[in-house]
Amino acid sequence: MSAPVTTETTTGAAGARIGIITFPGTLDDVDAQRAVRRAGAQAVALWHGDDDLHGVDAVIVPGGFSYGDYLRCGAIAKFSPVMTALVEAANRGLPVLGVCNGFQVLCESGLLPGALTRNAGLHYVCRDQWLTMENTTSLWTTRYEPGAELLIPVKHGEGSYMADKATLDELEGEGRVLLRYVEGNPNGSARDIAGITDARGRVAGLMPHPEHAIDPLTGPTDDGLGMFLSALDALVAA
Amino acid sequence: MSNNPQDPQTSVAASGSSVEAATDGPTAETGTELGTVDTGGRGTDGDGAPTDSVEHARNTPDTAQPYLELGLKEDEYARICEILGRRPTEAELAMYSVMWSEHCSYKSSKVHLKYFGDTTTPEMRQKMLAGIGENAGVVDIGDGWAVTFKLESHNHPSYVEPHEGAATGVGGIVRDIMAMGARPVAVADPLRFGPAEAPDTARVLPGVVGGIGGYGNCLGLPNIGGEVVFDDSYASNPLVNAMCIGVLKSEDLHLAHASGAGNKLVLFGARTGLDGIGGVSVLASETFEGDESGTGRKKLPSVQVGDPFTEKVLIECCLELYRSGLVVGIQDLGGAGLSCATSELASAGDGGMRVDLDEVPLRAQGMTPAEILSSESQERMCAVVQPSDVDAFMKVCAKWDVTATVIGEVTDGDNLEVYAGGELVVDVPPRTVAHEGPVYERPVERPGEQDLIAADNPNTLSRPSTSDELRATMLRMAASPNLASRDWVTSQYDRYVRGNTVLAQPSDSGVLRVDEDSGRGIAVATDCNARYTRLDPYRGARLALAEAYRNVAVTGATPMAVTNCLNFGSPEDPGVMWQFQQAVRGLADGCAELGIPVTGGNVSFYNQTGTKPILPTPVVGVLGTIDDVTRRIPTGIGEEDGETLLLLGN
Amino acid sequence: MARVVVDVMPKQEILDPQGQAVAGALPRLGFDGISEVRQGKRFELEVADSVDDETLAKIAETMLANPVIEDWTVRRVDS
Amino acid sequence: MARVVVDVMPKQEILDPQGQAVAGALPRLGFDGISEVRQGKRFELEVADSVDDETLAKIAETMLANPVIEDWTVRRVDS
Ligand SMILES: Nc1ncnc2c1ncn2[C@@H]1O[C@H](COP(=O)(O)OP(=O)(O)O)[C@@H](O)[C@H]1O
Repeated sequence: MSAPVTTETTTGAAGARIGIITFPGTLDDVDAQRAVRRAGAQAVALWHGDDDLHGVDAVIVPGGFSYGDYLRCGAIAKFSPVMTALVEAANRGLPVLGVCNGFQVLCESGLLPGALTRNAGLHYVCRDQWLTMENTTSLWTTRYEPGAELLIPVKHGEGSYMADKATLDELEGEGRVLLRYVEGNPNGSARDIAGITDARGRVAGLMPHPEHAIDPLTGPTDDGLGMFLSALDALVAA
Repeated sequence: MSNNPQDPQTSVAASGSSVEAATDGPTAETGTELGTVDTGGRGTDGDGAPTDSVEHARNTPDTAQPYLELGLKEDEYARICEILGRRPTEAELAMYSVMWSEHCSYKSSKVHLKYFGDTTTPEMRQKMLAGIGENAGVVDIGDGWAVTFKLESHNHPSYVEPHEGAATGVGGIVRDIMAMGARPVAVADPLRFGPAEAPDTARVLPGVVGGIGGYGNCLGLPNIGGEVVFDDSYASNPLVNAMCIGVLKSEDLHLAHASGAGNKLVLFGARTGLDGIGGVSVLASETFEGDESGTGRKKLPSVQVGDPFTEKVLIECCLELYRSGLVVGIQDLGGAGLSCATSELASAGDGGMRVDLDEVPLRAQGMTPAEILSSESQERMCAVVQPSDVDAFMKVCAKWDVTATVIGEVTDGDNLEVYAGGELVVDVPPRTVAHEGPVYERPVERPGEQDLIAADNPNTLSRPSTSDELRATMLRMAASPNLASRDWVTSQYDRYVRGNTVLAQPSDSGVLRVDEDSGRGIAVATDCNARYTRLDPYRGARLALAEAYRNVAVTGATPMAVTNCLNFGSPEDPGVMWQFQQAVRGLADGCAELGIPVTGGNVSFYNQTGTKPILPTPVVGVLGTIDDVTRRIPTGIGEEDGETLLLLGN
Repeated sequence: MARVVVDVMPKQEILDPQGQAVAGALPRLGFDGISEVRQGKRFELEVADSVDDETLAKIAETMLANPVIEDWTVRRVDS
Repeated sequence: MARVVVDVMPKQEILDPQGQAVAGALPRLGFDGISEVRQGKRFELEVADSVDDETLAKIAETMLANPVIEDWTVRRVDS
């Protein structure tokens, strides 16, 4: 069962340059780069010590354990030079996608509200997870049908999304919940939230890993490819 | 100061006293007082106690040494004195005692393991780039790619402290693979525990699984296979075996050696602390008997704590060093720490080596030379670097925030010389430490009870015959922990990271893509049925091989090489030695029949509780290659209507 | 040199699955009478005398704790 | 009802990667003068008055701390 998403590559995407940040301890940067190339764009490696973004058109903050994540996921990464540059650029409208540890980093740095806390089951969970697509207007999700069901891996120990009630209500009210867990919430997230976006729909954070679902050979599906294609559509149109 | 308006701690903070002062409210009880453990040892008391230098050893031939406490036998100690022509110094004694331990020297197994070499034909060797004796075996898989893989045990540490024991087990095997010049690409973990319902299993199993997951996940290595087996015999002796697989371009193979006088020895990675010093702490406390500064040391737990983040950074740092051609030789620091790394590097080279312990970055104060040499602090590597490359080497380490220090150099002498505080504390022929340890021909005797065991066979044992009996058997099997879903374990492991995992659980073997362009890949499986091996160790080992071989074959891959982890009881028990000998023969003969070589492995003895050994457990790992991973065959039937089911074999 | 202790606890209204797991396990192990458990973190810092309270508060607030979900307390203790 | 605090810290001689990570990051963030950081756990328990000190010590030793690698302290505090 594959999601209703077109996987045709974006025409004219080849010129698009998407930056992928590597912190010490980042793991899924190679996967994110592969996904970007698969979607037809150019992947540009960004190092945590860089203090500029090398003119990229969008940035992915990938998964992993930045600086070991011993203190709190994303807590140390938010202070790196590249993040200072990223926060500035995101505030000016640069598209940003944070996946897993990247989502945690975006919350820690204040680009997205809330926090990701220890899984309710107290264990790291790696599994293929069903999700529903709640918002198809954000820059990262236009390729999907509203309500589409996706099967994408989750793998994390601290993915339980938490925010105070006012923030959660605001997210819901403004349609900023991107994805929700269905058929079982793997981590105890408030309101089954698996991903959110900022008010402009340009900065997105998710716990599931779309970059691990770009090819049924190495992932459960190719349901994740649409996120990268959606962003390219927007970049090419701009 | 606080951000909490209700600040529940103000009452405590107001008293302003520390926890250890224990004055803020009645203290119930303290485990060990926080922050007051004495890490200082002899170096810090400044009483000028003489370093046990080579010269001092020469002048004090009659000084009694605690060699028995360090696990050396009378005759082994005598041999050390004979090699050196004097009594060993404290530091030398520490080195010999760890390096001549069963774990490092293979003293009981060597004579049997030789059989693997004897039975490996030149034909079987064709694809083998490195074999037994190297850190890990390496095979050529075609298109210029090579794969290195190895199994290692971390059984005893994982019983003492399951989480850290298992974690550092993964860390150790990963460094073995790195030392071959390869990028580690996957791990697998064959595990054995006591009965699933035993209270102690509830302590050990989650700790082990959490440790393997915590470390492997943080390194970004997909976990692509393993086993979980429960049996009474593992009740106080779980088996935690870990496999790592690495990939490299065949021309990048790095073998551990230290050639070229003048080349520098660089220690890099974590600082050296008092971790895992274990038996060697008797040296400090012996000498300082009655001296209160010595007492802190005795209580040291020989536990190592893993730091996967440091190891992840170390991996990336090593790979960049290899790519930049800055490494002449490299060795990981595992069991026996610097003792092992320096003596092995030096004996594999063409000269001697000089090391200055004062240069070693330490984490604890006042460590003695013996302690520095024996420390098993994790996440460290030792490289041999040309003097002209040292600056470039340091630059790469700085980029990755990895501490790196030149601690010595290759000399044109013969000996390994170690200095501390300006004095020569070790002066030994390195081969006598690393390779010329004692070799035992332990007594081997088939236990009489094997006949009793063999008397029970399918013809004499009752089998279910009525439908009720069959039903009962079926239900018993369905309820058996040994046949239950492994999902609780495998869902704690990242199997997706790096994006090359083609098959992992619940498949019969893990399959990884190695080359994205050509689709070339590899498959690995580990197996062992220890109950079969108990019944007949020769056949049991062959069966373990056959099972792993089949598991690789059914994914569409062609099996090509074998590694193993031979877990047995005490080698001093002739019955256990017989099991061991039989298992080695069975595995070697099986490999010869199938035409694939054993490229490496590991022996773990003394797996027993009291005098009761574990079931003999020769875990076998098989590696295969597959030309095109898109043609892999997943496990499972019933995807489509009308599929035909065939039974092959008889 | 001073020793500084920073305590970081989950905010009262935030779910604390670790504390709950401990609280749930205690009666099973025969320990009764513990009605609530919360689990947080404790940091011990060795701090030069030149580091003032304001800096310590900043370290706690921006790094050691995430004020969205955690409360923190800083205390200097004698060492 | 009493409030009890149990502090659990890594033993001094045991590697503390968590504390090290924090200590390593501080200078990069412009915070100098912190020479050592150790990270442990803090538990806050609500305890019935019937629970005695011995029981609390047992809880700390068997459940809250791992005595192989951690030291612990129990304190009753006023609430
Ligand atoms: N400790 C483990 N780590 C990783 N994978 C495991 C572990 N134990 C079992 N597995 C995987 O789970 C699946 C089922 O295991 P098992 O029930 O032992 O299968 P089989 O009996 O077919 O060998 C296999 O893919 C195996 O590799």
